[in-house]
Amino acid sequence: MPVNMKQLINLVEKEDWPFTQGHRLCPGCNAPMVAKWATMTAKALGYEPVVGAATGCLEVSTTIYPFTAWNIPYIHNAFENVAATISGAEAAYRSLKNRGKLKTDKPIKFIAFGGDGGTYDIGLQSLSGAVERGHDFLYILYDNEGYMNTGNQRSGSTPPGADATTEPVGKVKTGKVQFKKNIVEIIGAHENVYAATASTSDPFDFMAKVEKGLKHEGPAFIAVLAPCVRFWRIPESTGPKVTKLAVETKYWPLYEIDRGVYKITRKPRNFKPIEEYIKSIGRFRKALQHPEYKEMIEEMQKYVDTRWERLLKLEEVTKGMYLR
Amino acid sequence: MPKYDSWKEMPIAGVIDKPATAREYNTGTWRIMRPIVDKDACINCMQCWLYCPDMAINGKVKEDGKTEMLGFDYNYCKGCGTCAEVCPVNAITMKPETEFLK
Amino acid sequence: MPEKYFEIRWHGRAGQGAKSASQFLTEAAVEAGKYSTAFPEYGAERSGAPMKAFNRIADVPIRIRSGIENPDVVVVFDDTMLGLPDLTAGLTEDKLMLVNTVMSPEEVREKTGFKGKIYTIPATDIALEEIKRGIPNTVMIGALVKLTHVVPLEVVKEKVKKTFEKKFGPEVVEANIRAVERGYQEVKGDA
Amino acid sequence: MPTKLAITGAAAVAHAMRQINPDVVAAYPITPQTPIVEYFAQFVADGVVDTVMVPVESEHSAMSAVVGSAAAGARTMTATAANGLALMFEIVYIAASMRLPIVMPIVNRALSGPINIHGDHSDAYAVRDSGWIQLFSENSQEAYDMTIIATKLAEREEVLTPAMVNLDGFITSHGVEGVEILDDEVVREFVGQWEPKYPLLDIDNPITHGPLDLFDYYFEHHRQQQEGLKNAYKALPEVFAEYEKISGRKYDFLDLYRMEDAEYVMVVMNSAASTAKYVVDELREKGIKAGLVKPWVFTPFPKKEILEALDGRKAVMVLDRAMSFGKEAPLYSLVKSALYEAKERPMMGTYVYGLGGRDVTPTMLHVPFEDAIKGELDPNEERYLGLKE
Repeated sequence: MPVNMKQLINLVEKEDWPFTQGHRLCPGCNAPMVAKWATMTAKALGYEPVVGAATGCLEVSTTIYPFTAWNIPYIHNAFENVAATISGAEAAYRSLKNRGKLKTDKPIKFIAFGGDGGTYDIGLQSLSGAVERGHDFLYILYDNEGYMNTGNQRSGSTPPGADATTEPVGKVKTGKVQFKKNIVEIIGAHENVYAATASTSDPFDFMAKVEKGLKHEGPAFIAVLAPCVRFWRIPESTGPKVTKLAVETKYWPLYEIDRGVYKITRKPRNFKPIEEYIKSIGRFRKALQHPEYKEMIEEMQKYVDTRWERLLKLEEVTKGMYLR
Repeated sequence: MPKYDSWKEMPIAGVIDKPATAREYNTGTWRIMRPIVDKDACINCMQCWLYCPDMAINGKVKEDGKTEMLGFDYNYCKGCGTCAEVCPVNAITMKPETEFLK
Repeated sequence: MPEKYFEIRWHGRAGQGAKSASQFLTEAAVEAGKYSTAFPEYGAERSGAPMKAFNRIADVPIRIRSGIENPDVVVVFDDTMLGLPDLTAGLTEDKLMLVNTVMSPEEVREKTGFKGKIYTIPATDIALEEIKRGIPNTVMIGALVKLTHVVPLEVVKEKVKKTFEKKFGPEVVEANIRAVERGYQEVKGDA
Repeated sequence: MPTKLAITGAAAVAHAMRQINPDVVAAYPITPQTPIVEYFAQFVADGVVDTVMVPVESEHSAMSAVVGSAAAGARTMTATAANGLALMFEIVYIAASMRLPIVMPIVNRALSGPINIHGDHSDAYAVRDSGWIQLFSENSQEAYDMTIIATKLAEREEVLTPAMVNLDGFITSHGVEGVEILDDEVVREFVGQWEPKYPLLDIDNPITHGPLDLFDYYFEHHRQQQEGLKNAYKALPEVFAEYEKISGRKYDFLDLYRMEDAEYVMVVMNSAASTAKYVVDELREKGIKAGLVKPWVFTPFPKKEILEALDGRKAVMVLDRAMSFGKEAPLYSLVKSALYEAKERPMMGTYVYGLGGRDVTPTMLHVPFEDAIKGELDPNEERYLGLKE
């Protein structure tokens, strides 16, 4: 049974929020939603979450010395190494437990949070290494498609045409031209892993995946589309609304790769054109004014259609074929 | 939250040796729009509670097993309006803080 | 002057076991209550490239950590290397050279031009007969011990036993002890 | 009873690690440190130790993982060399700032480039300001001893500072010599158990490690780090004395060799000091009052001890196995600075030697003494031993 609302409210009433008030993320930021849902789920399932964070908005704004918004053990080391850091903590847990040096018998679960910069780009090696080694941890990527902590620089996750200060839209350029790196398939290809996408528009789908990830003995990875309201140039209140559109336009399909087995977890009945999604986000406004961007949107539409068809086929082909 | 006057008093390593100390920092002061709930319209579905990025909405499970939305914690609410946006019955409205200056 | 160390320089091809032989000798020397160091000269060599290894043995702690320029003994693991000028570098006429070869000492002298004492031993052949593998190490050590007395023969045999017993069992130990003994007995010189 | 084994320096360090019995080792191989990791991995594979070994995919992750592990409350070790240390660099600082008593043998090797795998001290100097304790060892015995000493020192509550144990690449790490290995129980009792102050895994007392530390407190935390190093300086004689009790081997900040009446003093670290001792003996035979100072401890730098050892000598020649491009060589500049307060300042000379593993012969080490005896030292001229001039 996946966690439900009552369980979560009961948990907070009884044990307090694992991730608490007073953090200094922007109003309407989607990152704290991800942190809150993930840690609550772990707690509601009876686990003791120990959290690691990569340098980024979530880290900077929740632990401004001497203030911490974490009600559970937390560690930050650097930008590119949260997976390695948490793999060390997990190794310590196994060792101390074996040697009878732990003060608790409660089951500890390790959760690492990273933004897209710390995951797609500078932290990819560390993440790949930790996943390959099979540490028992859940890595949660809050993907806001850019280095938002430092003011909207481009990342390997930034979509084509999204204005970014290090690859801006200009007179002769429509901004970034590369599509997003397919991070879930990259991590999913490690095979011993539970990997999934999620969206802030669908907390229960996300929390069900958190549960699967925590219960999977070994590494798990969830990429959550989590807008930065500020640099996406969208109204503060509309993060989840926009990510809903991302799902409905196939821009961000919700699926999982469980040890090689594909499963689409949400199949919208009617799809909307990707242009609708792009037009809902201010970050694309400049590119949209560019005559050449029209072609890019068409390409993106083709891409998301093909990817969706591919996912459906992968779901069919891989059914029951667990690799590990 | 202790305010340290000397390096000799502080825990070493930058460790924050107590949990959840951020509660002593009131982010409610950032707010320019205030959410107001119409409890008659509210169906206590708790979507606002679930989404609130600042854990600034209180809720409980009543003895009859039903959930109840208990209002806002204005010490922390930054006024982003996500609660109003996700409310399925439009029971939450955002009002300018200036209206509450008295 | 400070105490002089007894210095050995080994020449072989990477992978032939000269480094292991030099290490074994130091292990035996330490076992015999002496001070000793063994260290190879590393480049980026792959199997087959000429390489060097060194030993110092003394009754006092070994201080010098540099490579050996004026050895008391040069040990050559592979007679195909005999033309190399490195072999005789710094080796004065009052010192000696030990070569693993089926050639006679005279032939070695011809190839190397070395005027000091030359000793030969067909260590690879003996190893093939005794150990059934062409690893000349233990034969060479037997020969070296005969010529230099740096470590007592008994200690070497004891060390062979310790080294090979656990990993390879009594048959290998016996074969290697025979190899040491034959090296000791069959080494021959021209002077 | 201690046993004498003829083993490499790498094996000696691995044996120390085995006896220290860390909870976690996370490491990545790099020449010439590799055999340390290999020996230790074999101990794990054979069940000789039940340490959890994390075979990471890079040195960066090695240092990151040991930070995670030590913060979790586990006794944690790693080892590296040169370019590996350079790749760790960012996290090396973080480990010190997080006050995690990680012990890390460094098998000293030249920092590229061009690439070179042999011994010099450019790697150790590169992290001299990182906040780690830095111990140096002349040979395999000292590398073994220092690894055990470092563990005890780093974990002391008033110290809580990570420690590096330096040994020269190949010369020490791959050379075989006799090393006296203490009994396992003796070492285990000596290092005891580490009681971490802020273990991350204490879920009943949740704490935050590694917060954002801005201008209002960062300075104070660094002042605390400085105190940790000062405390290490104070604790070292005590730890050395305790170690002497179990081993019979006496350590100090400085290894003073034939220094009682020495007039011409060479200052040099690690394995070259061994050859230099031989040279000092040779000079003494000739009636020259030569002596040697070998720092065992580089950080915290034993400034006072250096001053005491060198004040009033005729000449001091400092040898560095690295260059500081555009500046005076690291050890030289520190020794020179220590002598600012000397009552009778000696003549000074600065020599760079042995870069990229260039062999250091007795002949070479005679040169600085000869220069000094001839009165030809120049404190402002960096000279090179064994360079193709």
